[in-house]
Amino acid sequence: MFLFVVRRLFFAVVLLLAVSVFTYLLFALLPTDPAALTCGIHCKPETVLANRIRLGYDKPVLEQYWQFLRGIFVGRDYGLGQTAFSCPAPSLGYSFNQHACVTSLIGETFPVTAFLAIGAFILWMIIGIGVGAIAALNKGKWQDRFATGFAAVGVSLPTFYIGLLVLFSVVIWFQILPFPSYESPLDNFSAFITAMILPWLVLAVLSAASYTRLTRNGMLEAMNEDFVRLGVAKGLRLRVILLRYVMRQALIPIVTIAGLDFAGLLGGAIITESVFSLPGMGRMSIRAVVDSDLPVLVGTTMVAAVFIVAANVIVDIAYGFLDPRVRVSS
Amino acid sequence: MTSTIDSVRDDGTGVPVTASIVGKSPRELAWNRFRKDKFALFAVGVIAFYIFVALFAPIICSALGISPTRLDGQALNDYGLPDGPFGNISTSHLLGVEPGTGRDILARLLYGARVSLMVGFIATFLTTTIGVVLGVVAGYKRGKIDAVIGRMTDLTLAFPSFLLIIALTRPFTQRLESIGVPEGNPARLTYIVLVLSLFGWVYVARVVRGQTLSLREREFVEAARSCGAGNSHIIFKELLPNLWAPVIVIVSLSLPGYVSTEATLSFLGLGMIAPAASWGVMLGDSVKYYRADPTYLFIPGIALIVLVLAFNIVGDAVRDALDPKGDRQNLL
Amino acid sequence: MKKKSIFGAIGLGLVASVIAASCGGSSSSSSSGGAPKKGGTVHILSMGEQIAHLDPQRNYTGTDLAFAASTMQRTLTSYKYAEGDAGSEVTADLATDTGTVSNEGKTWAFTLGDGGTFEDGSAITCADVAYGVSRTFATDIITDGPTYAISYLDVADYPGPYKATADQQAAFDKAVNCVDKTITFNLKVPVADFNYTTTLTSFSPVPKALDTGEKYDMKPVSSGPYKIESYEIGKSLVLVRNDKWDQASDPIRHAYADSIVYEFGLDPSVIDERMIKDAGDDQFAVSESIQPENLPTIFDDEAFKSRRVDYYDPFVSYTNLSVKNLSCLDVRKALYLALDRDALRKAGGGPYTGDYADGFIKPALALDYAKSKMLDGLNSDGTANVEAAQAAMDAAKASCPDVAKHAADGLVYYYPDTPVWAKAIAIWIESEAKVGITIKGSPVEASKYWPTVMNPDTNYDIVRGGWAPDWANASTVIPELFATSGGFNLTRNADDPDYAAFDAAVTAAKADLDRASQGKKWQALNQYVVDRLWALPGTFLKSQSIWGSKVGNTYQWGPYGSFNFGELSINS
Amino acid sequence: MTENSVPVLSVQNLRVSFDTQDGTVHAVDGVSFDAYAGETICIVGESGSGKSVMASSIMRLNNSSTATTEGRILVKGLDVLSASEEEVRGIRGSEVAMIFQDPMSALNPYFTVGKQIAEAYVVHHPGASKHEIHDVVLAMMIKVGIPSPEKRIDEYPHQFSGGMRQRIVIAIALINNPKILIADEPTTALDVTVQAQILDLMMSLQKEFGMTIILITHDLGVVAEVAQDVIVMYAGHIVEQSHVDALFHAPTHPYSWGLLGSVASYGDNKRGGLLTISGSPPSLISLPVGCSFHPRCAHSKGEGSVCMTDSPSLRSVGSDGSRSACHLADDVLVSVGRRGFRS
Repeated sequence: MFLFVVRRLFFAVVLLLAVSVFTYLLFALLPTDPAALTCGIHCKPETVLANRIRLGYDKPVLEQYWQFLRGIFVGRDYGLGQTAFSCPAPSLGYSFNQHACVTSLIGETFPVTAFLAIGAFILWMIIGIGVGAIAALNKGKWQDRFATGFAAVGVSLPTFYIGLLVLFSVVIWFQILPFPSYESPLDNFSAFITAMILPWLVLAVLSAASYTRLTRNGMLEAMNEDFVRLGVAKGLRLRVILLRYVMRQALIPIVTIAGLDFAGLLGGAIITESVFSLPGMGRMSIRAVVDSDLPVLVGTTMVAAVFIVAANVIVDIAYGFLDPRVRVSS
Repeated sequence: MTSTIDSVRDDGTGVPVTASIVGKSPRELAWNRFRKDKFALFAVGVIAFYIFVALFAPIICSALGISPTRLDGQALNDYGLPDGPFGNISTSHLLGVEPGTGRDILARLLYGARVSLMVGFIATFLTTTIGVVLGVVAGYKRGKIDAVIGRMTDLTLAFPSFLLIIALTRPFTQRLESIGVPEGNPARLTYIVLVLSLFGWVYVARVVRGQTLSLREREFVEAARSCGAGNSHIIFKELLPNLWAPVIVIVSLSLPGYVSTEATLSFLGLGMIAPAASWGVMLGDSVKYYRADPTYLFIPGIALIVLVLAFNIVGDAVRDALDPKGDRQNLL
Repeated sequence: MKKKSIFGAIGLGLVASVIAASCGGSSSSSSSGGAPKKGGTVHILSMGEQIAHLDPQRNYTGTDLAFAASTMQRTLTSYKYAEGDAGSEVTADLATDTGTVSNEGKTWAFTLGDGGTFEDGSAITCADVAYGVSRTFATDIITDGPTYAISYLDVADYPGPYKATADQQAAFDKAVNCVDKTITFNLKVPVADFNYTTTLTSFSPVPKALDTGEKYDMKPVSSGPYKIESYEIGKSLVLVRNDKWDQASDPIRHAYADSIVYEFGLDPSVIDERMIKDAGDDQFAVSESIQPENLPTIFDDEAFKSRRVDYYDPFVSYTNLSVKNLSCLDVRKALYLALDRDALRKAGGGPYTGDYADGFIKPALALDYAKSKMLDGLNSDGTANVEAAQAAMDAAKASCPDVAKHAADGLVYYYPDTPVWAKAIAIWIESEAKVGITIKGSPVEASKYWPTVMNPDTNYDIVRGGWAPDWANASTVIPELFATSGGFNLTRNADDPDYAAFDAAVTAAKADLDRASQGKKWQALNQYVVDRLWALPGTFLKSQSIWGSKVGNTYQWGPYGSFNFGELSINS
Repeated sequence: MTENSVPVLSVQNLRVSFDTQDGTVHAVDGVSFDAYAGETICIVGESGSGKSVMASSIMRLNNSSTATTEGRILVKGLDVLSASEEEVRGIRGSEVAMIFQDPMSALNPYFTVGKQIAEAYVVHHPGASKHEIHDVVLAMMIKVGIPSPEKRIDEYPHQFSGGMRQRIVIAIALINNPKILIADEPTTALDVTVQAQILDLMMSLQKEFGMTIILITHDLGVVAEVAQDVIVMYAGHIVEQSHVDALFHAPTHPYSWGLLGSVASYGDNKRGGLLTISGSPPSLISLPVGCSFHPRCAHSKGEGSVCMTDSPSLRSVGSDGSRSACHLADDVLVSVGRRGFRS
């Protein structure tokens, strides 16, 4: 088990390195010139050149990449003389659009994304698994039809459409909630909840849909298992069978996917954050796309990748705990 | 046909599946079951209808005398909003007109269906093809090839795909244009389809690989192998025919997903370029008018929901038909 | 002066106000009686993600200038804090008067008043102002700002304070000279209204010790009644009172509200809904714009009467033609005659968009405006005149077949990639197709639109334009838009046979220190451009704003076409 | 036949049908039999003959949403089919226990075997102390022949071989000392050598616990070895119920005859190969009119005969207590049965 974890971690680091190389090359080879973008509207060629040198974009791509990697561990310095500044380690670069170190920008926006992700995650697991279980237990009945329909629509409708519809209907037509306006939970907890409840719900309902499907099918499959029949034949109570036998089995694939989905969300819920004006990492990254803010793009991509890879490792290890067959044989 | 006492393995619940329907291939059986699902047949009809109207959009539009680009200022009031209730639905504009320009919504919906369905179908086709091929090869060959494909999968999954899709739209569209793809919408569409495939194949491949791993141990594959069948024979004649159930389910789920991704990209201004219509463009445009013209808000949304539901119903029905085990069981 | 963000409604009816809201219609509105009270928090709802630039030397956007100048960046002179015509008059701010001109307009001197301090309590000195001005020259870092300092000041090859050698710095110090509290600007050309130029925040003081270069944009040092408490792009900018600011030292600002919160990144529809609903904190909010689709809701309902305004802003919208590519007047005529301007106006909200423009100078510039004679056959109701356009096109086929063929093959129209423009471009394509002209739309990411089209390598045929004068003189309009030296000339008209004459006339008009005679010259030049259709006149734009029921002092500040944000007050 | 004249299990006119997309499947169609304490009844028949469904019905293990069950199943005087869920639960595992065909899938892979055996005990002994449970489980593991049970009690099912797992399943089944043990092809999935061990174990435990075993199997060798009574099922009906010796010596139904013939060791036909039953099992959705076996029956009389029109009922034939559902049972007895088979 220990060896397994070490191997897994080593592989994760290699994977992250690969991701960073790809990300860096991908953006470095784009036709957009980051120096030109910092130069404003009345841009002269000599200004572009000066900025390119100032930002380090004059160097070969590989050297830039090396500087980037180095920055993560020792920080980076920019500019000269009075306008010099530095981004301390772990530095993911400096955004010339936002005039700040990428690391601190991510530090500012990440909590919002994390709050969004955690709340939505809890809600969607409850809704997804709950509705899925109801569907499985009522297979073929109207509850099942409704749940599968809900799953179908939820999986496939664009988030922005649902988000705006929910926003308009809840806030404008039915006036149940005020317009969401993000507040830090530390400053104003009730405002925080009021602002987050809609994005949580939207994200939860959309993501819950696939969990409904997974839970339903997983449970139906589990109910077919001989060991469940044996459980019944033992005289176990329905609740016990559902929890220890059926759910236990159905939850394993759900845990895997939930881990990855949650990690994906931590990388920024781009559309949800945009629709609900949440100042999170997703919205920052889309702003970076609009502004061609490459350092922020590379930074958020890397952070998102770290979450995904980490989630993979955690899921793999969790798998060992959830399924003894994996644990012992590895 | 003769039958010894244990010619068909009892499936444990005692519902004698094979006993009841004799002498038909699994495919026929599935089709028979599918045919009985009225709901699914209706959904197939809906999909066929969508494809039909998308294919014949120009003919339908000219028959109805409408156009997706023609401006109709007469249908708008002074402020550019539809000059009549319900988005100015009238005999000349059956679903009303677009605010701001007076373009016919029905015509735009029909032409939009072409774009949306095309993106959906092509992306699904590509992801499925790539995913199935790589998944089967990985699962069947195992060893080094499996490892390489597995690492590719890990790497692909490690990227925040949606962010990259957005971030790379403009630069890659330019790249495509510079290598000869016609400018504008053809290049955008090509990019969308390619990039969706680039990130989408992984999910298909993983499912297919898993299925292949278990199939390759099954008797009929071993039988084929022991008869000296080559790899390509086994993959194409033995494995693939047995993989289409899970693949169809994936297709039925992913196709509407791609349609909705196109919509999201259009909403972000990365989809179709004006004056072309797509459902995404319409959805993105219509949400602004929830107050001024709610009819417009619902039309493209309903069109999309109906399509999505139809695909899901068909997908579920196909799975049920191919996998009768769904019927047996269960105690709880 | 540029328009705010080009994200939203670009050109089709957006922000800003008038130099003189003379042409009626809209009775704007200061607050509901009584002197404004102190206290409270004003909210500004914005669809932008940030203030384009808060660095005073980089700020060049109407709304942002009004915001920064009225809250944090004191300038040597300022526009009066008043609505209507009075708002366009210049008055003293940091200086004790509106400046002393000598040397036939080439030397301007200002004396700083007493008691002005930065937010750290240090006194504002002449050197701080000179340092601030010098930053404009560091164009690699200080981007996007107005460059009047560079074009007016009598100093050559000065690279800005960060890179200047001692000699270069000495040369600058000669051009901008400090003696005790008096700052003297030595100009290389006579500028009769330089004291209007100094209303720009690029003439604001910056304390050298606190200059962070690149990063100054995020936290400029305040010299006004407010200072930054927090600023997060995409989230909010919170201003609180600057307790070092002394009311007595400031002749114009009142600073009623205790704090001002700029909320960024809101969906435009959501802003409109919040303003319409007017609940909670939104009663203390203002919004700079209203989406066209919501205008009827707000303006047809008398309930909004006391908290809305529909006014002429300082902006003119127009369409630049690449005269280089379309070197044939007949084709340009055909383009203009075939264009369904009525449809475009409707797409922007109909009457709320504004009036059909007869040139590039708005009537509010009373000295410089005269009604132009428009093209024969141009329908005054804005609809297309397809026959006349076809005739022009036929003429073009004979007179300049190459250009006519180019037009038929496809004219590349660079437009900002926004939903509103997607509809506008569809209208262009449809209308021009009727006379056989093909329009090929090329969407450009909104935020990169201007840098893209300003790039000489971008080969466009048509690009949009929108402009407001930097001060009440068409010298900030005609030369800027149509002279090759202008900062916003997108017409590529240098090779036009009539350009040389135009350029000479512009030089003459600029040098004319008799304001009335100068005005006549601008009128003639405006007509000159209209006759040659280097650009197609569009709309004398109107803007609409709405504010919460408890916000006072909501007048529209003429020169910037926006609220005077620093003066907004809360009535409870 | 037994010392106790009250049956521990009485199945009376049991009918089970399933609704499927293709129609209603009549899996069990009017089955009645009694089982007495300590006896072993084997149920044989082709796949789909309804034997497993019938066995499941005894513990009400059929899908409640698609299955329709009629008739009565009396266990200790309680009608399982009409009892409340709670009453049935009280019987499951304590009065009636079940062993499934595939030990590989019958155990919950997520819990240790010890826990799974204990679970079966605890549910019917709610007050048991941890210590007591541990002892009982350990004792049971020893009884079913698990080597070094102290160690293996904390292991997971996948760490056991197939035979060992089936021993665990048996341990689970017997931990509450049930009166009836239903074993649904308990050895089919096992290696031949292991099969014998498991059967021996079951038989020796039967002696120890004195329970009734209902053994579903298709292995007539097993039947010959362990059964007292044999029930032959075909298409949801009991076509023959006989004492084991009677069946092997004198099957009273043509189908039983065919069954015996299709087993190699009993095959004695002239070609030296397997005797087979021609044709395939009928559709349980639409059974042939008359005797359901008639399309495959060599003795069936032609068109218009009783075989084609009337469904035969189970009746006593011969003198050795055999019951048969063949119109021609007496003829068969004479013309076929007596002729062919010796064990």
